[in-house]
Amino acid sequence: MTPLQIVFILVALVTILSAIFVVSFRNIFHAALWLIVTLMGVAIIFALLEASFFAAVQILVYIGAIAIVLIFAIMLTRNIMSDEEMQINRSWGIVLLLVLIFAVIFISQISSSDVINTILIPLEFQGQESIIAFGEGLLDPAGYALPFELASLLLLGALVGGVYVAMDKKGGEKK
Amino acid sequence: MLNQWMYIGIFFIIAMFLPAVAIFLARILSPKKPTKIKNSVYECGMETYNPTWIQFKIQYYLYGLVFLIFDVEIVFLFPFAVAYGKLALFAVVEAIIFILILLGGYLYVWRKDALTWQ
Amino acid sequence: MIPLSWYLILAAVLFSIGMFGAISRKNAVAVLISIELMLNAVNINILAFWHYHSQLLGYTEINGLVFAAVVIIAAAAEVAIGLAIILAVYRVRKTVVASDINVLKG
Amino acid sequence: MKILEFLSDPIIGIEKWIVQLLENWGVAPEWQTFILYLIGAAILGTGALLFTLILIWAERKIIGRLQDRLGPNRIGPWGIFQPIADMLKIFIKEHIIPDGVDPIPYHLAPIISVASVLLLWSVVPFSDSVRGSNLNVALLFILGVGGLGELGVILAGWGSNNKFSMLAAFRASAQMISYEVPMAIVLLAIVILSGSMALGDIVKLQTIAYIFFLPLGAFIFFVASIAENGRAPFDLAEAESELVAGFNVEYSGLKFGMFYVADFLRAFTSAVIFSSIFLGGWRGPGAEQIPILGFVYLLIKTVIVWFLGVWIRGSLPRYRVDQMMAITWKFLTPLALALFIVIAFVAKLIENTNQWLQVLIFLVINVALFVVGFAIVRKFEKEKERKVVSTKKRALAQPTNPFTQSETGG
Repeated sequence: MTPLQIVFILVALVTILSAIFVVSFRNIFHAALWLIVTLMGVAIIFALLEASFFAAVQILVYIGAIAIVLIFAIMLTRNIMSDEEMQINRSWGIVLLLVLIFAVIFISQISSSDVINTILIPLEFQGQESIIAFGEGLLDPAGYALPFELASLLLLGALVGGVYVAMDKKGGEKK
Repeated sequence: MLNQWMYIGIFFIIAMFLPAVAIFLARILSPKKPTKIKNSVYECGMETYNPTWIQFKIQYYLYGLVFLIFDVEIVFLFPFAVAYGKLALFAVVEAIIFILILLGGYLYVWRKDALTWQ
Repeated sequence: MIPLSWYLILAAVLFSIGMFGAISRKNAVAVLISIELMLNAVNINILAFWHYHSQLLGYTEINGLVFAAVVIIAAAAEVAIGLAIILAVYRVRKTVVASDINVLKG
Repeated sequence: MKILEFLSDPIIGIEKWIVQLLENWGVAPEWQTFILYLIGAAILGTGALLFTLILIWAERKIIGRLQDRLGPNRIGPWGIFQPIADMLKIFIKEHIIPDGVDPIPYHLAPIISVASVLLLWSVVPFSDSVRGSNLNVALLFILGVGGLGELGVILAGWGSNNKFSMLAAFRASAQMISYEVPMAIVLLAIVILSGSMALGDIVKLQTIAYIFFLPLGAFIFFVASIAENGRAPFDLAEAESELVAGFNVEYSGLKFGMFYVADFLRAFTSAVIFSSIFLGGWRGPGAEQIPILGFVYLLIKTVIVWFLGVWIRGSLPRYRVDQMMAITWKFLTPLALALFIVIAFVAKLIENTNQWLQVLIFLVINVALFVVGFAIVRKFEKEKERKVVSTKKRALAQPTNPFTQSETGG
């Protein structure tokens, strides 16, 4: 066990535990808070994978934006579902069983393969090297320029659609 | 790179640890004499009614939404900006188109008055 | 130092937890949160394989990075639209329970 | 000679001495770095927290002078021991925990608030050789840590079981997220100039400080950072007349003290970051040969920027909430976007020209954009005024009865 492995196991345990809290807590606000812990754990995993850019993006976009927007939405739809009420469907037992089977298949398949047991060694990339490569690939007309522009269209759709759907219509009851 | 992140990690733990220790010490040192009035919620000097966790207006969500979209957009322009020195003019134009597409959405949101605090 | 399979197992577990939440939670916002968990698990997988490939090739492999970026963009768009729909439904029907939203049912 | 060498760069000297010591004890190289980082982080964190005491004193004194008061003047010469007395008082004050708080968010909020500020210090370069971490995505990290600050505010508001703090927390977080957008766009323009997101590289590359390239960007960044810190004239979240005292009403004792510390330290920290990004951080004559000078330059630049912030805080009246939102969404963000687009386009065209010519062109662009932006805003404001005046029905102040209204947030 190297120190790095111990760090990984600790982070993974925290991530999984908080993910379990996320899906099992009655109070939806607390579930959102545990989601933030999970996202933080995933950010550390990204840092361990040396995807620095995505570790920072995880903190910036997921924790700084998505989680905050989720909390806003939770505040806007509160006190309709009281916390005492059952938070999960009646058939949750079957779902749990199915998911467990799914997970067992996944994990047994993963651990049986040889390729996948490669040890990941630290990459030798220094400084901005990998981000520059990423940026070049993203804007290269022969590479990913089209998906990049399409992503912008997707965001445009999300912006316009989200605002259109969420806004109070004129003449509607003003809350 | 891992070293840099290790420093950040250590710093994060210390940054959480220092205020926690200070508060813990203060808890030990400070007197504890709670009374019912003292512990009541500070609202207008009256008993509050209805639960605190009420709904808020939709405006907050609209700001959050616009912020979220812009944030994601800007974040993926950062690799472009870093690689700027190695890109051709054509790639720069592409990035500008990327922004201009979103600017259309921004104008729409502006016209709909979603950005005005009501 | 860490085997590739550890990352994949973590991603699989996270994905399963997220799937459980997405199928079984009643609250529509909670369903969205669970979907976020699943997307995160996907991203762990993508970036783990990105690291593996870059390690084999010796230079930065960009396909993995672009895929991860697309996942994050999709997640942001999904949250924005999903929450807007939930809020709009809530305004009309006063409910966020996913199974009660059945106006479109034939 | 040895003494001089040590004095010119004391921190590296101490570091070498510790490494020597650890080597003699037979510690493995990885653990040496770990211990060094631990010591460095602990000293920097504690130092920053203790430094806040001086900041609080200085700020109170300056604000006092600006408002024609004396400021603290009782304890010690010029009242310099006032913050220490305050600290002792706040340390032994009772922690009142109101009924019905949500315990985990309530107790976590002050800690997260302080941590979100302290974390920023981990990427600041103090001199050519001394810096925390030359993280290659430092700018994104700075923005992301700002998000943690929002989280602290929301946790405090939610946890306190108080409608006013909840309201204030949501206002504050809406304000913070809104002002993050122009800030991020300006940083994007900076990255175009520097070609690197690491703060260490950005400082090192500034043979000409970036404020000369992007004065408009610096202006936007400065305004946005004041607003993000929630200081006057953008201190809506603490508007006493509307929201009692902001999201931290229910906090007392050192828990309140932590919010206070975070507030004062955040102002100084954003001044440090501003001077690193725009004013060239530790750069100055002779700073590369004698690293200790770098600290001095950084400190001088930071204090100037910080003083500007305090000055603004002491002299400007507070904005209304709708004005504040309009400033960021209808003025700063479009302006920053226009700036970025023009810079991205022009910088490619004049890539190979002389640096001074570049500075000149950029300056002209900035000034032109600023003038055009202001002219457009002025025009719209006038039109709006004309509309208000021309309608026969004047807008009257009509106080509605608060008791008949249903409880909806403001």
